[in-house]
Amino acid sequence: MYSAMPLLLGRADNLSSGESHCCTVGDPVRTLSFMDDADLRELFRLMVVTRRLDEEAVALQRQGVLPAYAPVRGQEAAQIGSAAALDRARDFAFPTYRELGAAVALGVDPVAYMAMHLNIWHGGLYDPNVARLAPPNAVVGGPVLHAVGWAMGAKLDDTGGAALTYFGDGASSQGDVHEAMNFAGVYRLPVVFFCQNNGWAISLPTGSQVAGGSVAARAAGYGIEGVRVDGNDVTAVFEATRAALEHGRAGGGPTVIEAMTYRLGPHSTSDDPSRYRSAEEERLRAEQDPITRAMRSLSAEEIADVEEHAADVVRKTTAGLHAMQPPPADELFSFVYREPTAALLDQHRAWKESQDA
Amino acid sequence: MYSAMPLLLGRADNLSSGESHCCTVGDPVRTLSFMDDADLRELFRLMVVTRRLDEEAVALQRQGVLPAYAPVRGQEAAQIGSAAALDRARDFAFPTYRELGAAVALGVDPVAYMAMHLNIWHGGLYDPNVARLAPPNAVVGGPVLHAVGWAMGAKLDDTGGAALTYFGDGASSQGDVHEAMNFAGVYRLPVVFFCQNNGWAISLPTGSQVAGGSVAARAAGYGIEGVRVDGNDVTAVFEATRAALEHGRAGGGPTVIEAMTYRLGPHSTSDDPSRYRSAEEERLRAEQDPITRAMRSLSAEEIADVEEHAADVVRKTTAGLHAMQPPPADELFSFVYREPTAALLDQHRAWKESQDA
Amino acid sequence: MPELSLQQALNTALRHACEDDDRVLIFGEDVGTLGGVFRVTDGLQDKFGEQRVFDTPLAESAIMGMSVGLAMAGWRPVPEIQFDGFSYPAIDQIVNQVARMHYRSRGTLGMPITLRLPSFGGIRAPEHHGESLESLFAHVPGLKVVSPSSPSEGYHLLRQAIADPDPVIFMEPKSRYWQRENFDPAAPVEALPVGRSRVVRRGRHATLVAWGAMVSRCEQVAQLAAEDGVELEVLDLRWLKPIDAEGLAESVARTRRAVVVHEAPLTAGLGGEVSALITERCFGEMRAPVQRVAGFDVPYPSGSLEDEYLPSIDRVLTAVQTALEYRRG
Amino acid sequence: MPELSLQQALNTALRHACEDDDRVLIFGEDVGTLGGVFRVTDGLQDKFGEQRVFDTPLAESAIMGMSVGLAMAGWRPVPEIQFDGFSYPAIDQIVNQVARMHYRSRGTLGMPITLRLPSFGGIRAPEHHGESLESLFAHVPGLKVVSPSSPSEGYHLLRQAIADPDPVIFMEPKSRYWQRENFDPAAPVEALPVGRSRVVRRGRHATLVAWGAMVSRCEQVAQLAAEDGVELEVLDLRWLKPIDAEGLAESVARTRRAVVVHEAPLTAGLGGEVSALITERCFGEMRAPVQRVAGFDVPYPSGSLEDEYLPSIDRVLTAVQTALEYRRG
Ligand SMILES: Cc1ncc(C[n+]2csc(CCOP(=O)(O)OP(=O)(O)O)c2C)c(N)n1
Ligand SMILES: Cc1ncc(C[n+]2csc(CCOP(=O)(O)OP(=O)(O)O)c2C)c(N)n1
Ligand SMILES: [Mg+2]
Ligand SMILES: [Mg+2]
Repeated sequence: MYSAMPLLLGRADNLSSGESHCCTVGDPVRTLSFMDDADLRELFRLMVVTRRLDEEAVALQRQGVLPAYAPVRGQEAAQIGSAAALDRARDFAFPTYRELGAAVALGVDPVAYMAMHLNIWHGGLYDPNVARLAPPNAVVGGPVLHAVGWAMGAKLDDTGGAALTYFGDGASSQGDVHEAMNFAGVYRLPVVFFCQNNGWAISLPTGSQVAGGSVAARAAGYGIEGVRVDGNDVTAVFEATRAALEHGRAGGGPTVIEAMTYRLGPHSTSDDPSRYRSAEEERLRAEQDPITRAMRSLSAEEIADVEEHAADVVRKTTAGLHAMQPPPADELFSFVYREPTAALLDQHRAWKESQDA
Repeated sequence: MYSAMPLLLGRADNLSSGESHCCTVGDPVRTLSFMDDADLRELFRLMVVTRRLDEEAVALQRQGVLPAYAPVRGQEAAQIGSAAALDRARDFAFPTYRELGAAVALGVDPVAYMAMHLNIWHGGLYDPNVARLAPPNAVVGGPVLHAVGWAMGAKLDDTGGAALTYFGDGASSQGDVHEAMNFAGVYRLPVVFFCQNNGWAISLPTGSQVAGGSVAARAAGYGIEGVRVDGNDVTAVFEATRAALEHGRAGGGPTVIEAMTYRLGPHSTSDDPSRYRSAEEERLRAEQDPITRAMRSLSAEEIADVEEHAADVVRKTTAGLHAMQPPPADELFSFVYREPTAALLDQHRAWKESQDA
Repeated sequence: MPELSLQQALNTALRHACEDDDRVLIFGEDVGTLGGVFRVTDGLQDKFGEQRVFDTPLAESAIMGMSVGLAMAGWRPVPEIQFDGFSYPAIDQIVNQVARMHYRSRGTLGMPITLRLPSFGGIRAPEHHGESLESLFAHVPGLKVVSPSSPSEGYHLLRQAIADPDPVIFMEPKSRYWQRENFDPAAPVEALPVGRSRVVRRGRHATLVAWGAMVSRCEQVAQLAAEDGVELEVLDLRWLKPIDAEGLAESVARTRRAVVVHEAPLTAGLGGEVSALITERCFGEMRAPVQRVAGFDVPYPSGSLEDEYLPSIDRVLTAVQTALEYRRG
Repeated sequence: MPELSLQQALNTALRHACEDDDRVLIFGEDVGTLGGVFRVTDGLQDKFGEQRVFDTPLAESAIMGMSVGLAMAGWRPVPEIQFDGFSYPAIDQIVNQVARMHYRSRGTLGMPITLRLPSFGGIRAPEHHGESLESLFAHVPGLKVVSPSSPSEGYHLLRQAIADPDPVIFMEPKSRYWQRENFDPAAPVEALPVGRSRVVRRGRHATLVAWGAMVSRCEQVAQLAAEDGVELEVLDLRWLKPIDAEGLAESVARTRRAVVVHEAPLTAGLGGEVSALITERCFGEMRAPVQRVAGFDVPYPSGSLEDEYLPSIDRVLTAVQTALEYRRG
């Protein structure tokens, strides 16, 4: 487990990669070309792992271990279903700050992922190139353009790779998202614009955010595909994403997928949703909880098995987080440039002297 | 005429306003609620004035009088037709750098307008509040958001006023334009997004600019009205704009109008279109020249009359431009703040001393 | 006399501004129902209605571009951008439009816009939530920039910013939102001109120049230094544009040494400007070059490295010592 | 030896960069068929094809955001933003993404991006076409910033910028595009490290510090001063991040006086940083405070006022005189 490593020093190639620790989490989902029962159960399993990790993260925040956390509760099907459709040999995904489920599906070590919430490192500690998952991005709308550039790069290299970018209903208001859809449309790039419409952007409901009411409906204006799916139905999400990725690979250009789901928790652990939405709304939406739905199709035995596995992952993750040391203070000066500039070396030196003094 | 004024000193309220000099240009178009033959002839007249002024500006640039100029040739119907639909008692228009025709229709003194191209003042010398025309804006996409804010202000004051914002096919790619449409849609504001699709953004043809091929088609994604009109047909443009303004006033929200036209000239006087488009294309598009089209419905006598009027406006404008003095150098320090800061006064003083030394 | 936190003082200032001038509009992401992520606009929508206090969709460029249009229509916009680092998407509207429309229009279109911007670091927040943009803003002709260092300062400076006819960037030191002070916002105060600094503590051995959250840090330093018999003057710059060059010169001409402290990265930070202004005016009197203590030239780090990044009491003390011990070579 | 204009030298550098490294991509508004509004990319699309040299739709944020993704996919993007003033819409991507992705990813995602930015004023262009953004960029950790002052400098610095593994903002002084110089781009040159300044003219009475188009203005000043027996050193800073603090100190330690000249507005301009760096290092040796000659704190004006705005020979000479005549009070 990552946290067993003595120090966080050095470049990320010394650090935890999803590859080497994923076994503790549950195998990263293999690339599925169609979905059979076994696959579906694997997705359920990952969803439950995500839910339990999410609950644990909230608990750890309350205990003061994590300074803050952005719960993913309610969006597990949307994230697992979409990430599971990626071909990890050639695709790449671009998350926001709320994509624990995608990380889990891509086999990222939860400890390396959570390091971000532990205030260890903004981008987490996983290697994005191995995980095929960019570092979490806190600028709403910002990473969407990266997916477009990445897809162009993949197309120029003719790798058959496609990009999938996560964004929220709130993010759909950002100019960058429009520019991204337009660029991807003009160049017909293999990009899946995966919008998790979870009903809220902090306190603003989608109805006051998205003129016209639908992010998927924007696609037609760019001459590209747009689909809405039930974001709480992991199979539907998976199928829509798989189709969109194939469409992109085949030269059909980008697709906007709007996965209709719900943020069951607060925006973050410092948010208080009772200020802007009713308990009644929350209760009603909880009835469509994707985990409850998934559980329904599992036997008691299967559930027990899944929960046991999830509990194991949670235990290890918690232990890992407890064991994790803050980065050595010297890292303050690392990674700014490929090689530090003279000015930075000077500042580092002065800082070190003041430490020793 | 403005240029007869001794100096460009002082605040703009001392300066030329469209109001006081418009008689030399042709009356500003009165607000038309429907269009009869006389009205149509008035629009033709303004179109011809615009064309002749435009030609003169190009000539003046060649003679070295104007440092540079952005020709409007070919877009006269789109601009006159749309601006003529505005109610100058309550509406407001937001131009780019290529809206001579709109300025003419709103009765702006051409000399005050051209002062921008004469490098006198970036925003020209007309009073925007009188002209109901914001200062020309050189940031592609930038002013579109101002129209949204202005429309919200008008709505809060319940004036019945609507905003009309000009932008190009190129500008439609900017994030600001998307954000503007979304905000206007969410708040259901009386804004007309008037896109002059003139086929080109400098060297990029619309086909490589606008994914999906139509700016009007973007409207549906925001749940708002979108129409395409023949931008070379002044009546069609007028009617579409009038309808959109009324729709906005009635609380129906914004409308996107895409006026299909063509930039018959170069992007600017320093541009060389032969590098990116064929003479054949230009010749074909010249056949749809809105001025030729307008002329067809006028008698020889009417044409002679219109041309005489236009020639008169051109003569006066040219004389005005020739007579115009550069602003006093002191103006370098003016208008930065409502009242200059101490630092600015210091800099002004030091500069003056260096002048006197 | 009520005890108010900075957050409450700002909330009160907004309330009073809305009461005094019905052209004041407050808007931004989550400022309505929620009352802002820091609750600075708490209760204002209830009091003034959804027309005067409203939520916007999530787009900072639109928030500022809309402000320009509202100002053109005669309103007095007080937009909020939720966090410092998210003003970057709005920089074009701020620099090319907000700051220039008055100039471009030769004074015919006023831009009385106050952008409220929770700023600076110190609260162990996620990426982009701890930035200091003052040197960017201070460089832009047409903008004014101010940052309060205490609840009473917050109240009065925000009222002054909103009343000002020009665009003001109001940088709220978020790590000080919960700092408390006894003062009566209703009590009349002498109106200071825009751009005036404030001597927070008198001293004679060196001047510490700071703004925002670093003011109280400098006060701590002065306290400690006093125990060693070193009397430090603490100058709260307050206005970062226009900068009070006279106030700086007056202080340093007396103390003959200066240390400027800020959170932003050193290079091209406002400390360079302050250093140059002081040196230009006091070169003859100065006993040591102006010392700068600033954030390092690195991205604002994650929480676990934050204390190392921010100017610490030790680093400021070291700089003071360097200034005091300086001997011309 | 061929005579090349700056514009031709840059064009040649791009051509050679594309030839030497097939991961180099060139894109931006009108850079393809048209060859750029300044013809800096002229002929490159014909030579390298539409995959390597291509036009983008009109959106600067997208141009930079796309660059980030291309770099993540292993390409070496060389985007152009058409004019200085239109980089504001891309500032968020530049500051929050381009400059930080390497840091955020702990060095796993390199960002070898060179943004070519026609910069500065002096050509009587429309609004937003004469801006100097160096102090904004130089403040951002993770960016490097450079501006050439001559055709040969342009060639070599652009090659160096493109070869650099980090993001570089390459500010082309557009008023110098047509300046010519005899030099052979193919001739091997000693590779200088990033951040090294260049003494353009030796002198002993004061150092003029400049970059971009102001370098030749300072050379003119030095020429004139020489006629009066005043020997001015002219230092071309070249790299505006990282800044050559050693080079500055070495020069001013000899001349004991310095004048820094730039086009950007004075307040919070890079002149403050240069002034502070020099003063911190040379206080003891200096005979006068560093003088700053800069644009005024006003928006870049329309053409008819441009000559008054830009640092003139007279204004620089006056500052030199002030420095020479300075007596400690
Ligand atoms: C550019 C930007 N503006 C503001 C914020 C502050 N902020 C963080 S999350 C959020 C709401 C995002 O809503 P949405 O896109 O729907 O995603 P969700 O939180 O629902 O997953 C806001 C306003 C930000 N991170 N980035
Ligand atoms: C934000 C911004 N980027 C780039 C430019 C440079 N530029 C000026 S006009 C233009 C093309 C605009 O095309 P379009 O919107 O179609 O308007 P048109 O020129 O055809 O009227 C460009 C790229 C600019 N003015 N503003
Ligand atoms: Mg959401
Ligand atoms: Mg066009």
